[in-house]
Amino acid sequence: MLPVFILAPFAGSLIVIFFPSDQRGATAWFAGAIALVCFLVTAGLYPFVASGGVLRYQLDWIPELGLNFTLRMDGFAWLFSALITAISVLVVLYARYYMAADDPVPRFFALFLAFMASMLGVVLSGNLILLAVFWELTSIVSFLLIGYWHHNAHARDGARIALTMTGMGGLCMLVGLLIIGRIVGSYDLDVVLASGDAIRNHPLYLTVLILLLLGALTKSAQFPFHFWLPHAMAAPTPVSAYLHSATMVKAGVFLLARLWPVMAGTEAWFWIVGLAGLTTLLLGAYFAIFQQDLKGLLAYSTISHLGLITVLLSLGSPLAAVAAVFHIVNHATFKASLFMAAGIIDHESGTRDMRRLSGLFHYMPITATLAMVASAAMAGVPLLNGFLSKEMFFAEAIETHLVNALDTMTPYVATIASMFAVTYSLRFIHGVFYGPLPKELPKKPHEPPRWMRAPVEFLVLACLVVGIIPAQTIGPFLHTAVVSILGERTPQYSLAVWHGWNIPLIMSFVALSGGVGLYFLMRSYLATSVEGPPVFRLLQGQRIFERVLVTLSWKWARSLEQSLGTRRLQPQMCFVVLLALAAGALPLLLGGFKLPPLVIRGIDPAFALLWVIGIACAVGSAYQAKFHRLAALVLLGGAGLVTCITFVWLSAPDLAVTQLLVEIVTTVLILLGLRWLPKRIEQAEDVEDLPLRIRLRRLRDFLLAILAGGGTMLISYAVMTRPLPDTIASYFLERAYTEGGGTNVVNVILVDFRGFDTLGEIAVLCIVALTVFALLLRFRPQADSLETPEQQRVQNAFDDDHPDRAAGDSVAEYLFVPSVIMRWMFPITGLLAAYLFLRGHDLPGGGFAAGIAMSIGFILQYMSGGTRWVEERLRIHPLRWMSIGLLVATATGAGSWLFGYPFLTSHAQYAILPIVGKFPLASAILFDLGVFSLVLGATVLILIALAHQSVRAPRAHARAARAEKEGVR
Amino acid sequence: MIDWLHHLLIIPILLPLAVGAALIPVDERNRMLKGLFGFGSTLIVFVVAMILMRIAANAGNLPETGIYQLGNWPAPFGIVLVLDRLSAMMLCLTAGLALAAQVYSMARWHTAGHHFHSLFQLLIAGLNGAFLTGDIFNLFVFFEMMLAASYGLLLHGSGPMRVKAGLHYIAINLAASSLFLIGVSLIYGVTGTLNMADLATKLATLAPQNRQLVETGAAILGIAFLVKAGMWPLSFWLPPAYAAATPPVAAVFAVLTKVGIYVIVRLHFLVFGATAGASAGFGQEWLVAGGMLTIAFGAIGVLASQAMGRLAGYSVLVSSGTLLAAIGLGHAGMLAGALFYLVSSTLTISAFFLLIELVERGRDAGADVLAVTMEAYGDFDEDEEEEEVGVAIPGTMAVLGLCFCLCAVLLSGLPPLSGFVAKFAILRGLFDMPGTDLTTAMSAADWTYVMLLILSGLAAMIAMNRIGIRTFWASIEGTVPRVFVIEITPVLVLLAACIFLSLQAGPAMRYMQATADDLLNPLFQSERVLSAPRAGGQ
Amino acid sequence: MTELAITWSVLLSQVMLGLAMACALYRIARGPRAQDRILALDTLYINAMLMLLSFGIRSANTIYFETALIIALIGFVSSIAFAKFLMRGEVIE
Amino acid sequence: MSHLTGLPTWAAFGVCTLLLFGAATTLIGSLGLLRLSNFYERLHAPTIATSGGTILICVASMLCFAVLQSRWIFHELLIIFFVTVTTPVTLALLGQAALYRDRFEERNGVPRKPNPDSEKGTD
Amino acid sequence: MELIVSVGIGALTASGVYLLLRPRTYQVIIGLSLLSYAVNLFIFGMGRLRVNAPPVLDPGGVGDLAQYTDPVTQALVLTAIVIGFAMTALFLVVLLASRGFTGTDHVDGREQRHD
Amino acid sequence: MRTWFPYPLLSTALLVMWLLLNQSLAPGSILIGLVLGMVLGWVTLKLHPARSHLHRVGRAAGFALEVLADIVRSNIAVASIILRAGRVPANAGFLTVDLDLEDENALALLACIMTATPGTAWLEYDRRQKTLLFHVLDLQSDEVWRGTVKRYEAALKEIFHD
Repeated sequence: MLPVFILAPFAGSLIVIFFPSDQRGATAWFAGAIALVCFLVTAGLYPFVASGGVLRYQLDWIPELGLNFTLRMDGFAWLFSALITAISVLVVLYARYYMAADDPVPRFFALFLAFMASMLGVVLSGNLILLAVFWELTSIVSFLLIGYWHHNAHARDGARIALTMTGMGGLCMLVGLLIIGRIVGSYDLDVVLASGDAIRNHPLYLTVLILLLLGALTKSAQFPFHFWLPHAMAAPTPVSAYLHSATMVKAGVFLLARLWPVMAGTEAWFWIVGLAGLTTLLLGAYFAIFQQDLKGLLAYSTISHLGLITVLLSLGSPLAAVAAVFHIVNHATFKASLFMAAGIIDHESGTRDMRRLSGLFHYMPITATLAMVASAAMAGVPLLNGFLSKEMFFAEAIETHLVNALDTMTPYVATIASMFAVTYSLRFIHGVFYGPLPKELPKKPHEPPRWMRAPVEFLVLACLVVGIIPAQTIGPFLHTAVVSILGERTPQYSLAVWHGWNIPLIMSFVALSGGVGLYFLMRSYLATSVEGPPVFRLLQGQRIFERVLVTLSWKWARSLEQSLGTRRLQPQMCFVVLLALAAGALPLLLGGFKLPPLVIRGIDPAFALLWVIGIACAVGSAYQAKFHRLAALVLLGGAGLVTCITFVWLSAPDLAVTQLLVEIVTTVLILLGLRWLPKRIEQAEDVEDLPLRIRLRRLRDFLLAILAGGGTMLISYAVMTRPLPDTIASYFLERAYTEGGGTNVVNVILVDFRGFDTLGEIAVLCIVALTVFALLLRFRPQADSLETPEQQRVQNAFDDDHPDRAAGDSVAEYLFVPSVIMRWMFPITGLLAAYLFLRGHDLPGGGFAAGIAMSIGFILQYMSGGTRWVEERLRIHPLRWMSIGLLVATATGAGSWLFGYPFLTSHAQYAILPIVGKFPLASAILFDLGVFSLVLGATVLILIALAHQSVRAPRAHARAARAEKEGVR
Repeated sequence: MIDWLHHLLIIPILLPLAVGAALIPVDERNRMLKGLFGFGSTLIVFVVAMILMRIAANAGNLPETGIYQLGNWPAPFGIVLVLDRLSAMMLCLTAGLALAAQVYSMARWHTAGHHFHSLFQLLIAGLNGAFLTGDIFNLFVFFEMMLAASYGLLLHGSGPMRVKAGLHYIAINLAASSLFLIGVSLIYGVTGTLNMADLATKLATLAPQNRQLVETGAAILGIAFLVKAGMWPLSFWLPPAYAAATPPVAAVFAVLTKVGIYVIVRLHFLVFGATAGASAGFGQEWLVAGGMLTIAFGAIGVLASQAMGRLAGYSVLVSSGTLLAAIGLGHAGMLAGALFYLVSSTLTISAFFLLIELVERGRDAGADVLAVTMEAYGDFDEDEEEEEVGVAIPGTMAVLGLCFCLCAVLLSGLPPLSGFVAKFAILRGLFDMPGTDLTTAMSAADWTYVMLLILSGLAAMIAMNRIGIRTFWASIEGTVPRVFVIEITPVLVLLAACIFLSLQAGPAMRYMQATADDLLNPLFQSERVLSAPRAGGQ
Repeated sequence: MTELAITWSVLLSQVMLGLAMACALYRIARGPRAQDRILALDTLYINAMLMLLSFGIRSANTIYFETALIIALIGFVSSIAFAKFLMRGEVIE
Repeated sequence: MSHLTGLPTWAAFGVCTLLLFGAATTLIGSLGLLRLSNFYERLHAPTIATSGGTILICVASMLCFAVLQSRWIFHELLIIFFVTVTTPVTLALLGQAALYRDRFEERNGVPRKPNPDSEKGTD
Repeated sequence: MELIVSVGIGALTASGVYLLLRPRTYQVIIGLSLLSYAVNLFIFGMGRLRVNAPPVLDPGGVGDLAQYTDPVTQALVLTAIVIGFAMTALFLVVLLASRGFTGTDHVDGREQRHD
Repeated sequence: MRTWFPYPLLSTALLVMWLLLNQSLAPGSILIGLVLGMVLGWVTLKLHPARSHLHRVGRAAGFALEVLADIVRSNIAVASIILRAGRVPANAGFLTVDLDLEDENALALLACIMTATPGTAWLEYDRRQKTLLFHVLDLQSDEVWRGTVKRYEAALKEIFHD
């Protein structure tokens, strides 16, 4: 039966949201029906619960982690369920009339039902974590409910503060619950409840306690977390009535009560909970007096009453716990009715400001009467339920629980707070309903519709009945609840109106008379004063909280983000280098690594000379890169050349060939790009003139560079002078010819042993080419590099100035002889590419080298003839080549599937062809063909896409100029 | 039949590769066609990934099914693909995200530039390759493939923001790639192998000096991965780049950082696991420190973000930090939770990235600035006329709002969705460490981690709350955005996946637990890779 | 004897070629004008090619020939790219 | 260098001489880069390397391998041929670029572009 | 031999890293190229250096394996060269695009006051 | 034949190059060389390089020797100039010469020869006025250098017969 409590409202919520928004009645009926069903089910379950049974339901969620969907209903949970469901039925009924016709009610009721479900979940959870889940759900849904009228700034702020506070508390509570789970070894509530001693004696008890209290106290709006609650009043009144009577805020005290057997009774508990409770009790009541907003008054009164319950729970005596539970119920009844009454007043008169309201008894006598009874219950007037629980509270307050100052103070504080309660209750009644007839109300007040008042009537009746014959009405239910909390510790108590003349009665009397007196003393002040209590008015919790939140979560966060982070590249690079240095150095330093001895013997002078040149190139390139770009590029070429010779020297011709080819293409590429960079003229840069910061930065970078260079040097030296371990290379050497079918082991590795790498690598090339192509299609050169280069302009001008020269003669002449040679080079590079390709498997070369070589042939044509010239003659489809290349390579690899082998299994054989003779027929050749095609396509595409910018730019330039001219006209 | 299943393992790499290649020459005017083919390919990959996950969950640990020897060369000589629960899970996740992003892109974003679908397919191929490969150099190749495609996709649509962010992104990652190469080659130079499993077996037997060199290599390699994973202070490029990317691209990028994490998980547990001798647990404390700093920085960034895109970017950091620290703390119980968190947070952030653009479509930029400044100075219009009649929310906004709420709940780890389950699982793993006494079993680092986890959730809650209120509740002059069904559906599907994950948390967690157990048993794993038989019975 | 002679003469010629490269480098570094640098780069390429040939002789292996051939065949491409850049301001029009 | 021991003395002598002369020629050519005073003069320097140096060293290489492998090896001819063919492209382009730049900046006393107007104008 | 190569690697790395940390995009791309040379040599060096070892098998027979150079690192370098080339091209185009959009060749897309 | 080999000379040259590269005269190599020559010939056709016809191949051989001798001579001359450069100021200068040569390929060849002989550098050829501007390192007498160029030109004209 238990899942009904959760499922029905949630499902109802999902259904209701799809109701048309003008169907206020139907929506309310539906929601009400669901609430009613829940209530009836609760009622039906009473006999079982009353007999001491505990209803359980369990559904596996994450059994491994001990988190299950466990529902559990004992007396206490039952009492709460009954309260929640009953009040929700009433609130739905009330809201049906309260909500305006234009309000999007489906959303309201959907959220309402969801909230009810979450709240039921909290009280019915049989698993601590599940409880936390529902706990946070109530926070989230209440956020949406409070912000229902989200076009109002107050509603938004109220909702946000509520969520921030309760959510924060909930997260802390979760940690507390997790620790409890760890201590106990289970999250199951029964197990937890049975292991109170283990928890209380655990060293982490205080941590757990504080974390749990952070959850409970924020939720219950206890000092100093109380301030979210008055702001939550921005919600529609039915929501307030619901949230502040039976649910939400009660969740906090529910948790305290639920875990009371486990957590209570220690000194820490007493101090923390008691102090928070007492402060809240007093301050809440005091603040309530000075509110001008009806709902504000009720809100602070709620805070105060919750403080009262908290104090009761803090005392640690079973009898106090009984009183707490009792007061929970009582408070729910009178507070719900009061909120509804306030809502009616607001609804009918158009304002909630008590300075403007008076004499409403005249217009709405029934409502007034009802409100008066409920207020009296709130004030603790005898014969009403509030009185009973308050008497119990007084009785407990004067008992001595622990000998300390707090305990001594309790009765006095209780009396004073009670006095304040009388004052604000009286103010609520007297100020609003009596006095002169109101003037200038937005609406002319009258009695509300019959059924809008019905819930209030019902609740007030309950106050009365319980107040008069408690033992017969609430008694059994209360007993069931109390037994389920206290078990064997359940004390003897009597629910009676009259306990004889005793101290509590005197305290009540003092409070009553004092409160009445206080009200009449302050009456005139309150009638005109501004909102909020004197002195404390300046100390607005919400304001402070907002400020703190804004400071912490916005201002500080922003400045922290800016100081901890950066959006500039250089510092980021710096960090990468630094961390890499640290990562490289630390293991060696910490491990006490010993550097290998320096071996100077056997140095080839020519090689040394070569590297002197290489290093000079590298350093020179670094030095020149800022102002002499061309020089830097030339020097870079030099460094590349030295690298290439080194590869040859160290027996790696394949690398040398590839490096060389790539080098050439890269140079052309960067030169193509150089045209679009801004002119950079060397300023007379005097090092002395530079600010210190710059010089320091350069020094730092220089040092980092030296460290990085030194580091790689040392590591590479250390590894290179070490004997070669048993590597996988020997496997390749053994099998390259016999199984891979090629004598060039490097190439066999590339196309066979590790062909998959090559496939990935050409895919990278393909991707980059596509990216470059796509990006350049959207390329917008900067205005100053848009026009043709200066040289061309001068040369074109020269041609134009001389009548016998056609445009473009200069360039034609310039390239006349070179282009003849360059044109003939095209077939020759083609042949070279074919040569490199075909010999690849046995000798240095291969598809990649061939592809690059061929693409250089193409570039040569572009350089000699220009883009248009070439493209008029050769139809180039680099995209197609790339696609085909990649597909051929993939398909070759997949071909081995046909023979039942894994991808890329190569089949190598030397076929004997007529005339040609022995010919290598490895499937790897086909793979290499794919590589060739792709590399050719990609390289050509990249270079040509860049080259095309020069053709596009003048057009763009002309367009821009034309547009400008038209704009001027 | 067995054979067919066997080749299935490479489909997630090959199919996108082939489709991506085939789509290149197709005219850009047929974008829809390209998109459909791309979608079909991803769908197949997704199905295959599902099947693989089933295989991995049931019989995946047999060398006959989970190991694919490319070119029929046995490990450690050839390249092998290794299927286990972790890689299968990552494949599924990637394919799922990719599907969503792809559908989303077809509404409008794929028209922002050329070759979107090809690049997208190639990105998937790269990602899947990185997840499957068991060879560190091959990992480099796939890393580069994935990165190259991500560069292309980040720049998709061009524009100053993207290009600026892209420049930083590319520069940093190129530097990181150099580190990657140095690290890999150093490891090879000392151990003579490139296969991860083989490395794991070799490490224990190395001489101390050699082992230190391997550690150096691994540490340098680690920096390369951490750059990708977004650890502070290597991650400043990330939020701008992710915020600048087009939404479908950003959605897939959410999984990109996870590749870094994935590799760290892989190598950390395989190579520096229990069998590593003196190197066991190498670098853990650094991961913990870095991870925590990353969480803190991410959370601060989340709070400080004005724009949702940046917020999402910082959320990525939070998620990375959480995972890094969880890995570093190295408690066996946490690992399963961390893996669950990985999946959940990736799905969430993806959904959020997709959602952001839809939400922001109808917004007025000026109103934003005003709202921000008002908030910054704590000013509120106290005297605003209160009108206590609700305003109906247009259907589109309602759906967007709902999605946003779900995202907020997921990001901040609030119950009941998977974000919460994940955090709970991590925390529970942390608290449930062996050791009789909780106070001594947990170190200061553990407690700090707990605190950061909670605080980061709180930061996300506050920030999402703030931005959500500003967007959905306080928008002064917003027009209802035009949203296509194929744009909102992916968001809903991703969020539904999160919800599903929350509901099915039990089975999911069992899977994660099994995954974690696999990871913690490196010996078994390397045995499995190295003993796989060759096809053709050799 | 022959071995020694060959060893030394190869070494000597390599050193000479190295010095030749150094001369080219000097011109690259000093300029003064861009065309000087490019001219020197071209020289550097040729010198490197000769160095490779001498290395081929030294190691008695023809496998290094291709590298030299490639320099001879397409090494000039980068030089003319530079030259064209100087003359026309862009490499491909 | 064990492979080279297979060379007969006469061949070794020839190879050495050719090689040394080739390298020396190249060095002289490159020295020209240092010692010649302006760009146009320096333009001649590399041609020594491309013609003299290349030919000598290539012949040395041919001789060496022809003797070593006992068959005619001519592929160095390709190098000679290609170097000869490609050098003018570079040098002519560079020379022209220099000419242009110098004319533009009016320095180094370069001849002006033969102006068609001035000649044809008298017709 | 090892000494020279490692010094060379160190110098290339240092120059490359210094340029990586500079503010102009062109400096960065030159730096990346230098760094990639250094990395290629580094990878190559990890297979140990061998002068005059035949890199190509004799089809007749494998013979002594120890006389060959390590082909694995060479294969790795080849892959690295290709990828490095691709990335240089990409970075170049991106820096051009950045320059086109922002009007400056500063890496951050806007001029700082100094550098 | 023309359809198969649009540039017979080119195809032959490619075949020779292929054989030299492969260092083999095996039928297989020749076949592949022929095929490549053919295919590359077709591709080259698209670029329309100017055709030339060689006549008098024997004259060409003689001319080649002549040039070779010039190269050797000028190598020595230039080398001595460089070595003396410190002491003796170089006597360099620009020269122009009118050329009648029309054939593009012949002109290119002339450029190659002039560049290959150190001491002369081909600088600028004005196609309209058919004048060549070249630079000479050792400008002893204008006429001698002009004569040399004219000599080459005459030989080339003979060979190419235009």
